[in-house]
Amino acid sequence: MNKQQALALLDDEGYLLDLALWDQELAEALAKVDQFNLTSKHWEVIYIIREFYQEYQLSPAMRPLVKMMANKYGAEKGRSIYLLKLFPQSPPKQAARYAGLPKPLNCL
Amino acid sequence: MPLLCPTGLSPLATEAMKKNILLIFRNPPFANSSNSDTLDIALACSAFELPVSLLFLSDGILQLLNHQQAELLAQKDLRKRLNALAMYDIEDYYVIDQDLIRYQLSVEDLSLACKVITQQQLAALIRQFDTVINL
Amino acid sequence: MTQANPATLHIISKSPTHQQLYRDIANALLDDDAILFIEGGVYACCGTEATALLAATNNIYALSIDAQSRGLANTTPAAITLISDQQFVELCCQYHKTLSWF
Amino acid sequence: MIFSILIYASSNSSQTEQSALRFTRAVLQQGHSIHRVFFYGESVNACSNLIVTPRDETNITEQWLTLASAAKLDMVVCISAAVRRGILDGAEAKRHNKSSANLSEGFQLSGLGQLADAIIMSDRTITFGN
Repeated sequence: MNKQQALALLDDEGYLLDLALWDQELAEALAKVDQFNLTSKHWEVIYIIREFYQEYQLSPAMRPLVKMMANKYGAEKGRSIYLLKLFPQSPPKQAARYAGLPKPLNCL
Repeated sequence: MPLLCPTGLSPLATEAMKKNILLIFRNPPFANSSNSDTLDIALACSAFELPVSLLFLSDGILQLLNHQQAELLAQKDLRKRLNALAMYDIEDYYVIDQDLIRYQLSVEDLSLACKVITQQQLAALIRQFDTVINL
Repeated sequence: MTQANPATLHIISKSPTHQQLYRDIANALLDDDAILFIEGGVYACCGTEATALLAATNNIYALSIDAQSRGLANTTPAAITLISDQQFVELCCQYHKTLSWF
Repeated sequence: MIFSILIYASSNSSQTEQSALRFTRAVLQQGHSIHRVFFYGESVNACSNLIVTPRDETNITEQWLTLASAAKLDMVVCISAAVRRGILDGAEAKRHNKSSANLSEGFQLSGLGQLADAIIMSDRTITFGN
């Protein structure tokens, strides 16, 4: 997928317009366009965030994301520092983009 | 009527931090957007470290009924988002015994683990909060 | 600094037709709380509802402009104090918080 | 004292907007300050610049704007409530690919965090709703 094709699928904040289109391949393609490398550690977060959405119909904010990571992967990964290293812009927003979820509730 | 009003007072930063908030749900599911709107306030307050408690009053308890199938009405199921509250550290929920009795419900019928208070305790509960929002 | 009063100002904007609302309000009241009727709530002044709430608190007010506009200014019982917008603001300052019922 | 106002009126024709406006004026007249006026739920409809009020009726939006510019009020409209009701500013119109924007100048779209902030920063938060 080239940049133009990818952008056509996104709103101008980079979130997927049609959530049903999401699959792993698409996430990788979007990351590539951003020149962002998705490692297995990133994928852990992406899957967690999708799981959260399935269960609660909500893209998580930082606090619940940290909690959910801690529950599933232990205290070391359940810290905001850890998540911020993986997604330096904003873990809830960046991960929601690659996870094909709506932007987290706009709080600020 | 002697009404005196001190002007120009503002909360000290430390005082502001100590504030807590009670959000009241008074409407049944699908009636209007007030329950969903109130829930969104709860999530926003949590992001600001504001301690939040929820009161399901009158028809508000009907929002918590198990076995709802919102998808039949092409609606989002608010209970899924209500269940997320604990993940946002919002775990203080109240219902009134009379409301349970009126609809012949018990706490097992409700999707959140609510504290049941009596009608007489309602006023004292409200007294504990600095801000109450009742949409 | 007179911020000691921990009581609540209940602002009611629906008429007594909303019976369950009025029952909830009655349960939510402590005796040092105050009630302010605004908008359609001022119709409570001409029925027995306000009298029932009077048993719970002595501090009952109605927004004068809302009572006047609805033709109730002269029929409001003496126990209910009609107040201006300015006094509404002063009441909000006097009480620790407001709780709106609609 | 510092006040914030939360408006949750279900229709434009209700008296609620008017009550909130009068209260806001009275707060300012008494030398208090207004930290923020927050429009939520259906009351976001009052913030459209496409509203046409019959000549013999009061245009509440204009009254808010007049008061806001005189008193430098911070008038925030909940962005998610607004967008779902078709109240868009330029940025949202562009983002959602809509042909026009209709948020009256003088109101700002923002998140519910602005309400949480108002609750924290104000001595009193008063809700006007119906």
